[in-house]
Amino acid sequence: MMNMSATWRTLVPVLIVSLTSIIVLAPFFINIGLLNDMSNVLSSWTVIISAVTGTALGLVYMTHAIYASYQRNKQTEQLVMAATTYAFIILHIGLAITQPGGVNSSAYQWWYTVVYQNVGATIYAFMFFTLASSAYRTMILNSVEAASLAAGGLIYTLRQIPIFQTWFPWMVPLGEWILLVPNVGGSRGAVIAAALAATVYGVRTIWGKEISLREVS
Amino acid sequence: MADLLMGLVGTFFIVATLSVLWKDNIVFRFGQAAVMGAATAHYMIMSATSIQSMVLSQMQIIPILGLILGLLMYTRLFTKISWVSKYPSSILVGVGIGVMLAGTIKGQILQQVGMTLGDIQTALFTTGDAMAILNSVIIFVGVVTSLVYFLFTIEHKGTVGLIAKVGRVFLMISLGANFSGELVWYQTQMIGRLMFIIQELLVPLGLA
Amino acid sequence: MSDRPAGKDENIIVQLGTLPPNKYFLVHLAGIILMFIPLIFPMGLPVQTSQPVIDYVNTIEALPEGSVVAVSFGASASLLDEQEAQFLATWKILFSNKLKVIFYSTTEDANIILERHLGTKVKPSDYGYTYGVDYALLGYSPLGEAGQSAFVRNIRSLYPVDYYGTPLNNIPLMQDINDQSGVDLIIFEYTSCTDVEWVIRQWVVPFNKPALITTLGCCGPMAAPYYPSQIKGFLSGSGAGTEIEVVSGFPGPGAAMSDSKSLGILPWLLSMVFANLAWFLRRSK
Amino acid sequence: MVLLVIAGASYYYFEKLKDPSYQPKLRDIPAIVAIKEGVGKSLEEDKPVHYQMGASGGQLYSTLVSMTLVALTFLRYISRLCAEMGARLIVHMPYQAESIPLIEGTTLEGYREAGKPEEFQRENLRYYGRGALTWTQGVTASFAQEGVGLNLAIGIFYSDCPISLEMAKYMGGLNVGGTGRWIMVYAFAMMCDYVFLGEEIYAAAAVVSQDKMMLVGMLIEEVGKFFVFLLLGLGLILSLVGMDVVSLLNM
Repeated sequence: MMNMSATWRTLVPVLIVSLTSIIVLAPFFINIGLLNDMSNVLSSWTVIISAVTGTALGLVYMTHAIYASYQRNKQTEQLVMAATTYAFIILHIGLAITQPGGVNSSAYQWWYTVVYQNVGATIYAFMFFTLASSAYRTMILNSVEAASLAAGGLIYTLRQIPIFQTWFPWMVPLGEWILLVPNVGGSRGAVIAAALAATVYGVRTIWGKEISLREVS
Repeated sequence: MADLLMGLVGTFFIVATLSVLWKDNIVFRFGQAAVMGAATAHYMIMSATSIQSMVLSQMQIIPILGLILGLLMYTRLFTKISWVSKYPSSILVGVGIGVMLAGTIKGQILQQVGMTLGDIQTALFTTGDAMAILNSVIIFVGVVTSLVYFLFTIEHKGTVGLIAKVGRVFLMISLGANFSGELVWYQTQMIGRLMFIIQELLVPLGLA
Repeated sequence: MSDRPAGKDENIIVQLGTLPPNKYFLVHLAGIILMFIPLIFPMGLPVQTSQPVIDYVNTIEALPEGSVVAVSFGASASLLDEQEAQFLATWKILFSNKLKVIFYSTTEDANIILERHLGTKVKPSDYGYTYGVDYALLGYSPLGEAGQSAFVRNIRSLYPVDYYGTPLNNIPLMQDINDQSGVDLIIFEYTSCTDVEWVIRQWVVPFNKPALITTLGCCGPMAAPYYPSQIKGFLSGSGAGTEIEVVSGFPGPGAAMSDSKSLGILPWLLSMVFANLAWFLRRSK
Repeated sequence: MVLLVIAGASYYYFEKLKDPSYQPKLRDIPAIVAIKEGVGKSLEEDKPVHYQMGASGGQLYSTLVSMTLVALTFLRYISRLCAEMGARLIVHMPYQAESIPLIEGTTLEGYREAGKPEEFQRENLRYYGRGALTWTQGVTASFAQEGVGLNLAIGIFYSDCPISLEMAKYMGGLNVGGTGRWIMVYAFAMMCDYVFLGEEIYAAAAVVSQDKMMLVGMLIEEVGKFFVFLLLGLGLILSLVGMDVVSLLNM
């Protein structure tokens, strides 16, 4: 009984991974109709599975965290914040269900633009400041590495800023050179190395020897 | 009126988000709570729409099997049967590995090598000018030295250490270029938000 | 090194070069103010154009009238500011060169943006275009790279119907187009930098299809290695957005940003100078 | 061809592994030691350890799946370490809900390895809804309200990561991290106290897993790298004599 359950718990999932990946990989090398179809079915399942989990699983974990945080720290503020979150969930879902056109209705789009899209854009704007302050800390010419980082960073920044293109026209070809020559050299090496690592991961997983998945209980 | 409301609410969220740059405060926390709700809801709606269009509207056997596999994911929440969730997860990972292997080797290894050599060839036989040849050689050196930096079985000492150091310089220049690409992009986003405030709030109020 | 905050006895340059985070906030504030001013009072500084952008425009303009262009649209709503100028100008060039365009989306947001912008900012009808005959919207596919792979091999397996639910066989434009062979150029628009490999792996490598890409500024370095051999031209970031407006002669939202960018970066640059000076001053002591 | 070389090398090393005395060795990676230091620091300051695999780090069926697996290996390591040393671990989960079961399973597995499965609490797995925007805000808020001792960030990172890294720094945390997406490595290089540059995360994952199979994986990869050197060298010679190497490689 014990052995049986161990088989179902550990061996079968490993087999599923190997089999699925071979089915998906095969059509890239040989052209067999059945394999192509199976590969398409598997691809469509991935989308359905992620959609099914997306409908509620995240909400469960979020609720857990919110509830536990309130239990630890019973303040009105915590309660207000939790209520805000759920109010916005209900508002959006409510609009999507009740308004004609669902997510394409003007009411939903209004909220989508003003909250989701707007804050999303602001988050990226925020990053300007985090990058600026981290560069202020690290782009100090105190070593060869930091100097090359600063050189790559500052020259290409200046190349992109219109006023410097006018003031220092040579900055444009220099910036392009940084981008197209040393940058390409370095990033190609890094890309090849990472691709090799990824390939090894893939081969090992198909082989059924990947440990990061196997013992997950 | 509706326009002005959009400007007001929108500006509020912009300020709330950026205010954490100053320090953690209640306006930021309120904004965060609201956005978390909005984003979760949006994801749920989008997922439900996909299920509707891919499964429920057709009611064919294969999509329904997918739906069942998806529901198996929820067994994770129950300790006794949580292992069942490994089945659908395994399918996802398997598809990922297959797709990855198919693309990675050719596109990211062989072609990158090919392009590096191709640059030299073009420079030597087609373009023929000294600058192009020099550039292609620099790229070649960059690729080789940065790959040496990523060798893990050889300690970085002596000649290997020196080569790895050169590789690191190439890597750092590349990182710097990536940094500045992003910096200027984010600045554009900031300008975009300022334009939003001007167009949606200040213009309706007659201030700009 | 410069992490260490300045002592009271150190000079003003060291003080300015080692501001703690809570004071560095003032540099950010100065940046915001300087970005704001030119948006209200534009200065009209000149713009230089670069080769990838010129090649991008030339590739489209070299196509004979009536050629079919597939636009894989992957814009993201939160990143519109970076991309809007690029794709609006691209559409204007496509439409004014009388090319047939097939739009399909790779992100959820993209469909909404596509429909909104085609309805308001660049109207195909202004160029004498008719839906179904001169252009078509196929909708969103969540499959990512697998979706591109399906598109090049069999469009109908991915999109049996278009965005509005009309079967593809009933759309005049799509009658003879069933896979990549019916497409003369692919314009690939994306926001996640490594996605450049999608178009390389699915369109360029197997079919040697001419490809153009438009992406974010940060993705430029990742796309550069493929230019000019595999990608004929590329636009990266709003800077390229401003440039394409200049090259093509269609004005748009890119120009307004250019001045604001120039001024807004100055406080940061100045602070970088001080940070380095402070380091050298301390070391020389 | 590359696949064949790698598969061949895999076979060779997998056979070699059957000899129990065989011990593969890699060069030192300083950032690994820093993880332990960071957990110690968190304990001293009585602040939680944060683990993040990226706002979009739960990709299971994309080409980046290998990085998700690396992130899971680290998650297991850090949860074992935290359980052993008694630190509180907060995991900021990516928005891909389909990865949640694997993440919870892996975390629990780490606690089990330390012999303390009862200390695992589901509330410490945080979920923030779709998209990078709410994730970064959620992580920032968590840093601000609960404090940061160690912030370990390994996985698939997109343009959103500078905020979570810089904010951890801002709140006094120790940043250790890395990603395989080269385009974002700059943020880690600039903002982390200890960084895994690009592919180093794969090597580091092999080291922290303390599993011979993983270490051997790195050796296999080294064979791959020498093969690439060989290709580059041979290709250079052949291209100098005018052969069309590019289309040869594209075959």
